[in-house]
Amino acid sequence: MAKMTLIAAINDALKVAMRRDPNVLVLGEDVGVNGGVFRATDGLYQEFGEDRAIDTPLAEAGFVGAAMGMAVYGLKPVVEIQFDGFLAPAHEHLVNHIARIRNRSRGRFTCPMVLRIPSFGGIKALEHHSESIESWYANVQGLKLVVPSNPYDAKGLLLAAIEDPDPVLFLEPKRLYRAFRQEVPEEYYTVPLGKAAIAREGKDLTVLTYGPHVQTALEAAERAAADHGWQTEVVDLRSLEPLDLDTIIGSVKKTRRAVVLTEAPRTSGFHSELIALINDHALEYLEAPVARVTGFDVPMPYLLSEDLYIPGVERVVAAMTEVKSW
Amino acid sequence: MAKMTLIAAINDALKVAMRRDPNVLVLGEDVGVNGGVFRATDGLYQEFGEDRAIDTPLAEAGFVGAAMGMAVYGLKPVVEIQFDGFLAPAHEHLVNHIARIRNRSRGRFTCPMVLRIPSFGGIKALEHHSESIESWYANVQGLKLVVPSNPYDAKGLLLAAIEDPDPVLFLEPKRLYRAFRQEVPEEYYTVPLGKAAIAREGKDLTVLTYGPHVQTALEAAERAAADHGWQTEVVDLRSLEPLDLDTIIGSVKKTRRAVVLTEAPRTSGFHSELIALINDHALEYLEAPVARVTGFDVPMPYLLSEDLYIPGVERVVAAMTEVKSW
Amino acid sequence: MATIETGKLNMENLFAIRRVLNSDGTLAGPEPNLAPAQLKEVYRLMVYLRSFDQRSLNLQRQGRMGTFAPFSGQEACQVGSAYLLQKGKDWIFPTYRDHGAMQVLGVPSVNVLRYYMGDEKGSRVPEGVNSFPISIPIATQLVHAVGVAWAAKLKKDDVVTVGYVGDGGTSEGDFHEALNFAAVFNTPAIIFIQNNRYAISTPNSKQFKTRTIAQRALGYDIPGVRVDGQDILAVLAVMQEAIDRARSGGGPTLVEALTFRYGPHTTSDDPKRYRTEEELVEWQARDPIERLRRYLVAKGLWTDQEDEGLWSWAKDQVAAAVTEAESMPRPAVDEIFDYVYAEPTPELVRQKEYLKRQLGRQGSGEANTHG
Amino acid sequence: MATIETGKLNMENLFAIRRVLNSDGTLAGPEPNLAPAQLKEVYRLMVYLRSFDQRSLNLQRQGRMGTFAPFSGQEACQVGSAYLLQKGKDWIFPTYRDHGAMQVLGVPSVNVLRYYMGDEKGSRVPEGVNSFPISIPIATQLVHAVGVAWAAKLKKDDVVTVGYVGDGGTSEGDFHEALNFAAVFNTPAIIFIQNNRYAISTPNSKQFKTRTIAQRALGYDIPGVRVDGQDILAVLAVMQEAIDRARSGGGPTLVEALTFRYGPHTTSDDPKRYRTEEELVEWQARDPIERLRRYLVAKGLWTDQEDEGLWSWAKDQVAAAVTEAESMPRPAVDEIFDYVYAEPTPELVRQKEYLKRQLGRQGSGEANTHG
Ligand SMILES: Cc1ncc(C[n+]2csc(CCOP(=O)(O)OP(=O)(O)O)c2C)c(N)n1
Ligand SMILES: Cc1ncc(C[n+]2csc(CCOP(=O)(O)OP(=O)(O)O)c2C)c(N)n1
Ligand SMILES: [Mg+2]
Ligand SMILES: [Mg+2]
Repeated sequence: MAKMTLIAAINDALKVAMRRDPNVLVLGEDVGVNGGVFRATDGLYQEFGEDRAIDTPLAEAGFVGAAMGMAVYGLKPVVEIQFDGFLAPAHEHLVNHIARIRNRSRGRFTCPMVLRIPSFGGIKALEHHSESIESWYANVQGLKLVVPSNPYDAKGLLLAAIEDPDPVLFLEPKRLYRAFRQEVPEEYYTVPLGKAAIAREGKDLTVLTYGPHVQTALEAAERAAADHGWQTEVVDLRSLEPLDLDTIIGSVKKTRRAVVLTEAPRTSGFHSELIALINDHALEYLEAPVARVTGFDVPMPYLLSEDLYIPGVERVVAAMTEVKSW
Repeated sequence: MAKMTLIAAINDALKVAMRRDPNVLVLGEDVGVNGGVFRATDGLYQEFGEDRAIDTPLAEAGFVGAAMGMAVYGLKPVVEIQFDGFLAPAHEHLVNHIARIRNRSRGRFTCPMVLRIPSFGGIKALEHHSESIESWYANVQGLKLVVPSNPYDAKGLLLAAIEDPDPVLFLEPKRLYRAFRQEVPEEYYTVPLGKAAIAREGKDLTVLTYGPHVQTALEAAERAAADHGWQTEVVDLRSLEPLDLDTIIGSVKKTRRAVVLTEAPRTSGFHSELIALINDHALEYLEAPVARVTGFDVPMPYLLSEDLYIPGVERVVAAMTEVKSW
Repeated sequence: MATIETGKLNMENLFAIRRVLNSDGTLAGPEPNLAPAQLKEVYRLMVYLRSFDQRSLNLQRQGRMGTFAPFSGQEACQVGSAYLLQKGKDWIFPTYRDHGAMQVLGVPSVNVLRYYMGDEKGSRVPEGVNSFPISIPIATQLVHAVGVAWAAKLKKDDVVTVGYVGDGGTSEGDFHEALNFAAVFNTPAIIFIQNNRYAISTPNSKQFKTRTIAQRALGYDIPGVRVDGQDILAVLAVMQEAIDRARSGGGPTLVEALTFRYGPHTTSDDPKRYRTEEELVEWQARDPIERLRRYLVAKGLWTDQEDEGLWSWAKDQVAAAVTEAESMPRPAVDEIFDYVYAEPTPELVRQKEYLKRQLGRQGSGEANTHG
Repeated sequence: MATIETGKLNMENLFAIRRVLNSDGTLAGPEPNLAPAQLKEVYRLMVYLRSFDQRSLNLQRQGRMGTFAPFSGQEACQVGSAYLLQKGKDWIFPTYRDHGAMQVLGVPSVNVLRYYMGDEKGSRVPEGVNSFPISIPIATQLVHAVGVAWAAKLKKDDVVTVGYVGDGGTSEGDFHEALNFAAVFNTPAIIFIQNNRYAISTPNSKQFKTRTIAQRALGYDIPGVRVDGQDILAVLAVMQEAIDRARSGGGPTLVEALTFRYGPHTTSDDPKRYRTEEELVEWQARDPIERLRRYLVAKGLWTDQEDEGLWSWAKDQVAAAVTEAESMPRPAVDEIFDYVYAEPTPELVRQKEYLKRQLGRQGSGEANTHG
């Protein structure tokens, strides 16, 4: 075991995957010689050569669509989208082809590929570098949607995504890339897609969240415990599609009070679906309306105002207080 | 007053708008000489000439992005996207520029334009011609989202959208284009964006819906009245962004039972937001969980199976029964 | 000054139209090096496809099929672009109008019929037939064609791919991105443009400013060529060169075939709104089937009886396919759920159960009886 | 055969690099027809921009500004592409690296500084200055440049627009769509490519197969030209022709300026990972500012004292702008809500109230104190 940052764990996962399967390759903008703008693919070009760590021309529709062709032909492309805001040019290939080729061809053609997408805010970057796109793609069928929250899961989930027979959007919490280290096995292991994790156990209320927000939720839980003695259960969804409904509903039925936490724009966000699922499966258990802590219905602000947008611990604690004091 | 179909009302709205404002023009694929594949722009080329009814090259990013430039410069482009599935190539311009130019420039540049998009299923068309995309764009800020359900509203809402200072996605229920006629004034009038309509009054339960599904809801309400004597209130949202929360919550508080009806894929759909809003503002009034009648989490099936996907009257009545018999 | 010099280039000469047969079937140049058997084979294929296309149009008019995109008039392109490919090895990436090429490569007519009747199983091409399903989003399939060619190259397979696109499709960004990737990675992908002069109602003159599309090749430093798309022998000659180039590591080729669709864009279209009867008649006079027939007859390879026989054989073949297609059962309810993922998610299982309960309640199930 | 002939074209000759001054400042051709005042003016602008760029880099290093994209080395392109435009009439569509051209057109330095400090108000350019805000999504702004040019043409305004893009940006579909629309509708839009040889780390050789980008113009039947991007007099000459052509109804021009960025792609980039020191030194020897200085001195239009004076003036000017920028207040909380729509929706009003309540509770508001 070695202590790794989240970005190191991703880099390690890619190396492990490429060593065990010659069909795995990475492609995208600056992923080769430069090792990626976040260095996620650092060293791959040197170890695996230019045919497996491929610098492409600057055209997302081009390399995402071409990667689909590669996947159908039998390769296992792991595409890096440089930043969340730049998936947009490939939107058509994603929703009209990659998500559909299996269904369209009734299983004759499949598209096992992974799109790694540094996502969400928190690094004070320029516009289009801090987006929350999960709400759209959770509504697109045929894609899986995975969001790790720590180095161990990042490696295990990425390896599971590469193994998966279907296309996976792998949303990486960029603000956690170098935030902390964790013990991560050097060998191959997977964390199954579709299983949530109880990041913290509790009986008084539940926070449903994922990715970078898990850290915020844990801090808020600490504070709530210290200030109010509340035992908060934090559910780290890890994968939004497939979704671990049993764990979600189980926790809500246990605590009877829930907060959903994301930084996606509020209207029609994935958090809305979580509330709808609670409505469908556990409404009668609720002691209070589910509180949602989300981003606002505005474009992610430039860096001086970024912290106004991203839900911080205070906003989460306020929501906890709401559901507890209803 | 003349009796018009929905498509005739849209054609009429375009003519009225173009006659009163020389800056209004239509552009897109086959909207000129051919009058559009649904004939929505029929006669515009003849009356207003090739500079105001413009046949563009086959490139959605190109003409949607160019239309944004036109709008910023002071024209009022009304773009036709030939079918819902073909907005995808313009997704980047829509979410990264059209929706943001006002906010990005702090009001210096604005983008008053309308994208007319024949939407939803029901005409047994080929793949990509029957999509429900509202769930994605309701999560995109800076865009307005309007969905008429009848000829009178179609004309009034389209004229209001053309008048609006912000970009509007105008989702036309293509299966209603020629489904029925309605009295529609020949002159200029608008139906305000952001105001829902009570399509049918009732006290026993509420159906929240929009666009083509309003017809389904009304039929279901008839049947429920006949079979069970239930008085169903049908709320036609008309505009999803801005949304008429007061009417929605008012109706739910009155009936205490609600069904949300769309044909969008179920997971993370706009209907989920409606449920979340009820959770936020009226949970304690509910006698039963909100029932959602939606499309399935599958790509819209080819025509032989289309009816399996689109919620019919039976599915709506079944949901009504659920919320009534809870 | 550069900006002036470039204007001097005469692209129509630079990309002179390749032709082997004149409209009347006489030789425009040297004899093609195709065996009589091959000449008859491609003739047979064109006749079969014409019959298939016409019958399909009728089926749609009779309400026995959904919206249909006919290719009549473009048979030389459909057959010529796919005939020389190695079945089970090379790949094609068709549009809604290339179901002729699909059948040439080995996709059964029944698949095409079921597709247009509205059954996804039609898009499930048999194992061993390397045709992508019909792609409707314009020009997207070109990028897939380059991706598969690229993958094959990386795997050291000497596979060739053909991506189909229309004149209108060349305006999409994907056309550019596909050509650029093909050029940069020197992939064995052939971009085959059928320039039938219209994109639905939009004529070439509103689609691009240039007199040729082939000249776009100059912007990528790849070979480009224009060919008479009504002359199957010319299309075959051009494809042979492109396929040889691709297979031998020479990379991509951009082919512009000049052709015309006799019918509507699709069965929902009315061509009278945007093109003249004269134009149609003019093109029918260059009919690819009639042209080759005359050549074969002149060479003493073909007789009128044989021709009659072939047309009625084709009619019967198509009829048999139609019977088979119409005898197939409606898609089962499960089908719409079972292919979204390799393993249906728990949520999809719940949704399928719900729908089946519903249909049960509704007896025969209002939903899936019509259509 | 067409496919061979086209190979014969020598694009590097066809699109010979336009040059007025040699690297050493001596004349490569005829005297430019620019008044001494203009020559000094563009020199002054380049010096100012170099100072601005260098100071901005330092601010970022000191944590007083966010991620910054420097253009040092590309001043001849920045000034030469915008200098001849009519302020208040013509439009530019800059990328993150074209804040030099923005300032030449009249965007205050303070706006650029505030933008990179993370304040949207920086993107609110003053009325009368027709510069779009910086566009980060690659190549998208070209389509907007064509759209505005098209609108102006429809309104009979003799406006010219300039869309900026880099070598990497030419690979995006939008590059193709913009050129095709510009050609088909003959819009007065100039597509100005700064080919600085790299897209972040990706060299031209991995971006496209051709030896020039200008030759893409052949695919659209529009004028294309290559110019020495380190020679401002050449850039001015080429832009004068393109502007005259556009304004007189002659339509679009594709300009490829060969240049080089001395610094990193942005302050988060480390060029040592993908380019050699030699390459940098080689390009610095062609420095656009030094080149023009030598020419001015040789012509007796410029002295060393004047030069020293200019550099210190520039330093002071920039310092003043920085002081002003840093003295500006943080954006108010309301700002992030008030410009999404002309009228905030009821939902946005609720969200703003919620946030203000929250910040109130949190006292000074943890949120908006740092950064
Ligand atoms: C991205 C996209 N936009 C629009 C359409 C609608 N559409 C279908 S076919 C067509 C015209 C295609 O013309 P062309 O490329 O010349 O091919 P042809 O139909 O003539 O064979 C259009 C606009 C589509 N299928 N995909
Ligand atoms: C659509 C999109 N994809 C990716 C990026 C990330 N990105 C920013 S700059 C850049 C390279 C641009 O290179 P080039 O076009 O040559 O311009 P230069 O930076 O050299 O001036 C990339 C890939 C982006 N901004 N937009
Ligand atoms: Mg065509
Ligand atoms: Mg560059």
